[in-house]
Amino acid sequence: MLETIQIIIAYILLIIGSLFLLIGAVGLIRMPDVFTRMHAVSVMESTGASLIIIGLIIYSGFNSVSLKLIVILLAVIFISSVATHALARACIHDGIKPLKISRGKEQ
Amino acid sequence: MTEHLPAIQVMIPIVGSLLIMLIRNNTLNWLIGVLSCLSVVFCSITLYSKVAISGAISYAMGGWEPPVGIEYRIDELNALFIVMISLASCIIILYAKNSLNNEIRANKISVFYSMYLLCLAGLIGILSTGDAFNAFVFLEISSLATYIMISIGQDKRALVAAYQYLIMGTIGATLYVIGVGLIFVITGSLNLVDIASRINDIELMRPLYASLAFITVGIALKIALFPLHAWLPNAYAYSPSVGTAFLASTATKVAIYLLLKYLYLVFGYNIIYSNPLFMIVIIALSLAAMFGASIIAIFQSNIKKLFAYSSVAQIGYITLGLGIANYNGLIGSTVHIINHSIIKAAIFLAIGCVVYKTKETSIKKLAGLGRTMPLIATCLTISSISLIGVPGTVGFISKWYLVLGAIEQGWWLVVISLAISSLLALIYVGRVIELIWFHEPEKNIIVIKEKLPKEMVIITIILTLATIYFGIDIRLTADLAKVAVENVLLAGDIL
Amino acid sequence: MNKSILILVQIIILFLFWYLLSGKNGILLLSIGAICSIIIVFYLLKIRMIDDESLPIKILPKAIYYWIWLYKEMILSSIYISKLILFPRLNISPQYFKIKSKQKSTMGFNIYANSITLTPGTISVIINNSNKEIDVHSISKDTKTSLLKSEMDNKIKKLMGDNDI
Amino acid sequence: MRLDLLIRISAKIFIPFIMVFAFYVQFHGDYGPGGGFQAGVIFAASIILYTIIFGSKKAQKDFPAIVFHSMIPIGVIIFSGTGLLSVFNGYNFLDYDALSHYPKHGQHIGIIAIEIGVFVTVIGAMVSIFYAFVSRGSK
Amino acid sequence: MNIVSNLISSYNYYIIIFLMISGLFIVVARGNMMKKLVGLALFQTSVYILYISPGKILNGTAPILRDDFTIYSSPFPHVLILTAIVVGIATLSLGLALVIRINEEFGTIEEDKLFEEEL
Amino acid sequence: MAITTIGIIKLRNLFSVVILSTIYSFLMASLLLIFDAVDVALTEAAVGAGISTVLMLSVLHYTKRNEEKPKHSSILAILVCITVGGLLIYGTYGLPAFGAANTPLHTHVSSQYLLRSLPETGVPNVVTSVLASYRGFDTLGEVIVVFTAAIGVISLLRKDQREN
Amino acid sequence: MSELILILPIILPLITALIIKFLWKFERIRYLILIAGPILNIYYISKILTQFNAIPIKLDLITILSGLNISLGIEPISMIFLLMVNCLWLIATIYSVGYMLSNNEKRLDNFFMFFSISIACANGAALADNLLTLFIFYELLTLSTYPLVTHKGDELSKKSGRTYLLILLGTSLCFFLPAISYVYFLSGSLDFIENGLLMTTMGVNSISNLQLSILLVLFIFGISKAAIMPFHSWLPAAMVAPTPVSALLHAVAVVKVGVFSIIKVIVYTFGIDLLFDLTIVDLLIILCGFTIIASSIIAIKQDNLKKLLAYSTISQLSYVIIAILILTPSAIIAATLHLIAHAISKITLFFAAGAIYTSTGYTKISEMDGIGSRLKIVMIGFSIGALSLIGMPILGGFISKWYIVESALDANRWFIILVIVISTLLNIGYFIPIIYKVFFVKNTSKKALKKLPITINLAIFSCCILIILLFLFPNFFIEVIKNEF
Amino acid sequence: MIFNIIIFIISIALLLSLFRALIGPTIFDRLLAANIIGTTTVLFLVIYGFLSGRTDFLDIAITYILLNLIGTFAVLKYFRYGTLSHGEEE
Ligand code: NA
Ligand code: NA
Repeated sequence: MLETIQIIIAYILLIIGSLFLLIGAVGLIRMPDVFTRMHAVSVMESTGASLIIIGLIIYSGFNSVSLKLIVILLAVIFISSVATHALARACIHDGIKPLKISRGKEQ
Repeated sequence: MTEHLPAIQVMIPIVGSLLIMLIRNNTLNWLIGVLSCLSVVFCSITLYSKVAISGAISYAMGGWEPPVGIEYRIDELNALFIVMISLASCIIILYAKNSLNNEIRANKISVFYSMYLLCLAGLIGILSTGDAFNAFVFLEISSLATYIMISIGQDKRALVAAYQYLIMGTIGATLYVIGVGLIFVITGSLNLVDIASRINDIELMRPLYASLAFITVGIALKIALFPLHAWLPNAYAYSPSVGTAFLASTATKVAIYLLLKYLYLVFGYNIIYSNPLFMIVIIALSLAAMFGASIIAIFQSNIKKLFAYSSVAQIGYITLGLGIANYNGLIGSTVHIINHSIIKAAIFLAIGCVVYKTKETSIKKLAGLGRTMPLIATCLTISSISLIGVPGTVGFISKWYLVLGAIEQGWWLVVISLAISSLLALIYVGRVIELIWFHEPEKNIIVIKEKLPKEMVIITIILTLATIYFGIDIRLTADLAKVAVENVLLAGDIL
Repeated sequence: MNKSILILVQIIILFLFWYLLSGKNGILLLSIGAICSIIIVFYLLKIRMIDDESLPIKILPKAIYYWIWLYKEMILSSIYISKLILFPRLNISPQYFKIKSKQKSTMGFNIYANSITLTPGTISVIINNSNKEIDVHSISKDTKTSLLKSEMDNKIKKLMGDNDI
Repeated sequence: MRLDLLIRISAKIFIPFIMVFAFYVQFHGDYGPGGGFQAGVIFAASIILYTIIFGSKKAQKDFPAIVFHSMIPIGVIIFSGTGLLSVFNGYNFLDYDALSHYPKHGQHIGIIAIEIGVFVTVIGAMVSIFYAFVSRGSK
Repeated sequence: MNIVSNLISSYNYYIIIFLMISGLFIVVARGNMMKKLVGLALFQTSVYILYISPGKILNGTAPILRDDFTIYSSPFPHVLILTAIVVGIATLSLGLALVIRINEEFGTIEEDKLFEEEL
Repeated sequence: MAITTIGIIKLRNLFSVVILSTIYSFLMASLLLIFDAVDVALTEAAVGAGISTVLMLSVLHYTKRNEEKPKHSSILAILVCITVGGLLIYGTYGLPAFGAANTPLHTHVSSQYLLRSLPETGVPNVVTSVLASYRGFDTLGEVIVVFTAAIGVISLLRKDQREN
Repeated sequence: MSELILILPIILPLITALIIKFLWKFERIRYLILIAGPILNIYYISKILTQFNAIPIKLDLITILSGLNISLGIEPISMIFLLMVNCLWLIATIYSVGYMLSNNEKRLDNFFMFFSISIACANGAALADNLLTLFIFYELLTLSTYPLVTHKGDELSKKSGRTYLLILLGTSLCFFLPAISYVYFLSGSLDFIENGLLMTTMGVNSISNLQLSILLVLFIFGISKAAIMPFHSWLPAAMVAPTPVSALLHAVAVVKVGVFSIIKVIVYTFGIDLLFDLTIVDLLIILCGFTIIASSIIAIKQDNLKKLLAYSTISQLSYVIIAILILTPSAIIAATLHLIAHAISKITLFFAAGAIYTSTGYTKISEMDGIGSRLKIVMIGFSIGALSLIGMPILGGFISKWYIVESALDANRWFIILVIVISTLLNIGYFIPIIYKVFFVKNTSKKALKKLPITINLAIFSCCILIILLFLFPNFFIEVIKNEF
Repeated sequence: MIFNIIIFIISIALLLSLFRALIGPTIFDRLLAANIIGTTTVLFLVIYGFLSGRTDFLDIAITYILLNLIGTFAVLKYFRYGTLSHGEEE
């Protein structure tokens, strides 16, 4: 019973995660400039990837496999944050201006 | 211990090069190099005598029987070539010490010796291995070592030459790997003997032909067969003289052996002849090499480049013998491999002596050499003349067999082409000789006042004498080649 | 913290890592693992790679709590961004602005900056440690306002406590 | 410009683990993917990471280049020494059966020995190459 | 019919061939030495598939023996390609080192320029 | 992968090329994994995506980042490629179908390795046993190649000779 | 021991060469050596002649492959050839000492060294007992005469030297060597055998006419020292050399080795009977006839005396070949005789031309009006040589021409007779005007003449004697050769 | 089954990212794409390991992610200083 629940949760997380991944990828294509694309990638890496890996951890239970997965998870999150930040800064340094889209009343 | 010689003779130079990298004294390193080469010579001669008595030797690396393990297989043919290249390397490294001190920076000399030995190890590996992929690995060892040897050259263009060679060589090696891959897929084996035994049962001829083509083209890049020769002239021109002599007398020869082995021992007569186009292409390319490269050689202004193009042309002779593919043709090829390596070693070492004194490779610097350095000039003249194939020199012996082979096939066009290309050789050699003997020396031709080191002169003379001696006494060249061709290449076929 | 304990902990952690990776109980492999861990730790010690920074054990329990909170935030903003992406008309209004952090410690400030980046919808672009300012790029007004509420800033302040690294 | 604290800390955290991971790959090549070469590359990667983060001067002080230079031939010596040992024991070159009374055991020892040889050479080579590349142009 | 099925059944080869040709194209057609090396690496890498893909057995698994599997893909090509990869990176690093030196000595790594000036 | 390849051909910015080649390596590694070549995938990733990227980046530091348009026409290249490609298609046409088990590749030497690895060497990873033992000599060669290349790179880039 | 004597004619000139090179600084002995060398050589050759008269002897020096060896042997034709070459060497040496000194030529040591080496090569070719040996000495002759051709060292001589080498080596590599290989391929041997190698080993039936024709053509064109058109242009080019060189080498040694080689090949490699019915022989005869007439016509147009002599040589060489191609024993004898007659006559002519140049500096015929009165011995010698070539009775040239005509008549070769008649007329056409000019046209210039050294006059005089002796005692040669057939 | 679906979805995501890598337009877009492709590949590997029942593959995935990490650092460093060898003290 417990196992079934474990597996079901895992599956749900996997599905959600992969959907996030997909959505992020769509965003990567749709977004107009490099900064906004970074946000989309953020969805993919931070959320999509981590959900998938967490799902797998739950799926496999606690053993050497899940340890390896945790290592991967930490690395993914770490890379996501460091890389995005560094990239953003590099863009600014390189003189790429963030796109400004004003919508309606705000501006 | 003697049963382990196939492995040991590869390992000696490797261990030598390791020692060289650990020790930082140039003279000591030279000594290590000499000792390694000498011991390889000793091993290879022992091995040859063993093979000559008892026939081919198979050595299982790691004790795993072929085709599961890697087999080292020594027969009369490759044993002969191993003796040849080990002797060549031994002689050249004896010469190397002062020449290198003069030509390259002191801190690169150790590296050069190390690469020299590694290249030798690679070449011996290619010669002795009975495994298609192992041959690739050793091909790469020797190639990488070669690239580095070239890049050590003092001229900055050496770098570009090394780069070009690296690109071409790697493409060649990769094409070779593709070819091996195709046979591997259809036979499931990499052992050459095993492949040869399984190849006749194969119904899929297309992969076989494609593999033949890839292997041939891949190796052709390495041997600088005519349209694929672009890397060779620069590589020869800008590497240190010792390196040039070594490359010219060994590296391409080994690659040709590999081709020979594939054509006759792996694919076999039946397969290469079931596709006449293949042989036609080989012969056409050989002829193109003989003419094209010779004509280009005529217009060179750098003496090393001139003889480099001559090498390309001479390689044409060797592959022509493969194309002629009868008894005499094959002997011609085999002997020319040996003879040409003697000739080119002599020539490039003589040029090394010239470079030692003049620091230049421009052909103009040769003017009046007959008066300023008469001994070296004589050596250069004699060894160049043997390139033409004048009787009494080694060059004649090989051409003789090639002509006989071509006549036997009834290919008169080939016979005439052989003759005409000798004529072209005459022209470029004549140009050099005329400059050496019949021109006034340029002023300040000699840059370095000190005398040529004795051993450089002596070795050059010895090699020059060898070009004559082996042109007359062929017991150690053509007769052995004959035995090898009879026992190895044509063993299964009607002579 | 006591240096020898630190070393010991580090060795044990590495060995545990080895053991979990390996999943094998052979004496040979375990001893190799132990030896490797010891050698690595001592060498790194020699080159001053092992210190408090390399093993922030102190803030670990609080950090886990913070992480769970952050993760929740991440998922929520992911859903928000997903909506943005999937909406036929790209309803984005990118913003680029400065934000002042209340962090005192460098560590806390860095964690803050990274948390901003990790949360979809906002990226910390330029970090200025001296006056604790961050240039942030956000994808829309909403993410900007939620960031300006500085809920995250406070949490991190709580996490770091009095530590001032 | 000072390095980001976060990056420095993360390097300090990651590098030991990468090294252990390299050894893990090295010694579990029998059971899973990996072996001397891969382990060597990963180990070298950890040092490369160190160089990238702390700069080549500090890296070459902490992990001296000469060590890696000498590792290159030493690895080859280990490998070929193993092979020659077999020859001295009267077996074929690289026949590990020579290394123990039980062939299987001998094979085990032999494989470990040569994998170590590969490992050492690869670390030496990769790090040396990297050092050579990055320190060339620091004008 | 036979032709079609043959063509389809060896689709893996066509992928390889495409990649290989692209790599080769870069090496031959491009004049930038760095890019040539990248192309060379590409060319070599695609050869790996030529070896590995025929070693795959459908429903087989990686050749790391375990009791719960019976069909393993062939380990033989893997070994060869491991060696080939190592050789490839060795060549690449040497090539890159040469590129650095050439750039230092000539100030360019464009072959066209080099030939114009020097060779 | 094809996409990346085309990108590499087209792009003139060398930095982008390096990035694309990294991506290519990753993809290649995944493909290798699908073909059950775990060791190879690991190595290709480590080498292609790791070491070579880093090396190329360090080279880019020295050189110009943009490639110039080649002056010579690429007709020769196209010819070469057509020839090689044609030959390959010719050669691979009719090879055993993908995934087939009864080909010589599987039935001949390879099956021996799978059968003998455990009893003879006790190593379950057949790739390792073949690499280190059955074809150990190849591996020795490979190590020597690495040795050679490393020595070469060091000697090429060694600094002291620039000071002269 | 007794066979080893065969090697002496080759070794002695080489030794002479070496001694000359290394002892040149001792002025007293150098001329002694120069003269001693040829004399010693002639002595040994006559010893060989008497000792082994008509008994075939053979000396194997080196064996390269089975049937491919370097060996020496002697038979009547080569005997005669040997004798002739060495006698002329002596005379030419005497002449050239005087010539070179009075023209202030430089690097005399090199000159005489290569001179002697070329004689060694010519002797080697004469003694060659198989095709390979012949070929080797043939090539060495080319190489060793190259420094002589370019002796002056200016651009023109270098250019001519290139032409010289290119044509001689080129044809021999392209045609001669393949032909040799083909012979080896057919018969497994290269030896010169009485009645012909191919005739003996293959017989008439087992070798096709086509094969024979190809071989014959390859040989005739390959041995381009015989200067049959179209491979003749090296000979005029080589006339840039000092006159003694032209005399000895291009009138005697080089071209004669060429013709001699053709005789050897046709007699001892083919066997004259083997070639009898071939159409190609007729074609070659036509070619030779063309060469004879064409070069004579060119000769008439020449104003440069040496060039004229060169074209005359070309025409005379084809006489010999055309005689060989009649393919009867008597024709061979005729050919040999003509070979000798031409050699002696031509050397006289060259000596005279050289003497004129030494004394007056003239090279052009148009300048030579009336010099006959001032250079009596020289111009009489010239006239004797010229008349001998035209075929005047009481001179050597008459005998050989007579024999050729006789053999042609026997073989019903009317074409040959026609050619000979026409060419004799042409010979008259280019020689008689010169003789007329030098003796009967009044000289206008008052240019002072240089006194000729005695050696020059001596050499010319002895040549004239030889020409007359040849007319008087042709049987000496004829008998020797006849034993062979 | 579920793993198959996920593999499929990941592949699509991978493809889309590849497309971005190809069209750029700036270097940074490509870098971004490269980064996400690395991560996605790792996910792909992990899932594929579960799919084929060989969790050995996780080692590979770890290697990938480590290399991705190093690559990221390298690029970062490269962008900041134009070289990989820059040190703190400089
Ligand atoms: Na974010
Ligand atoms: Na392994």
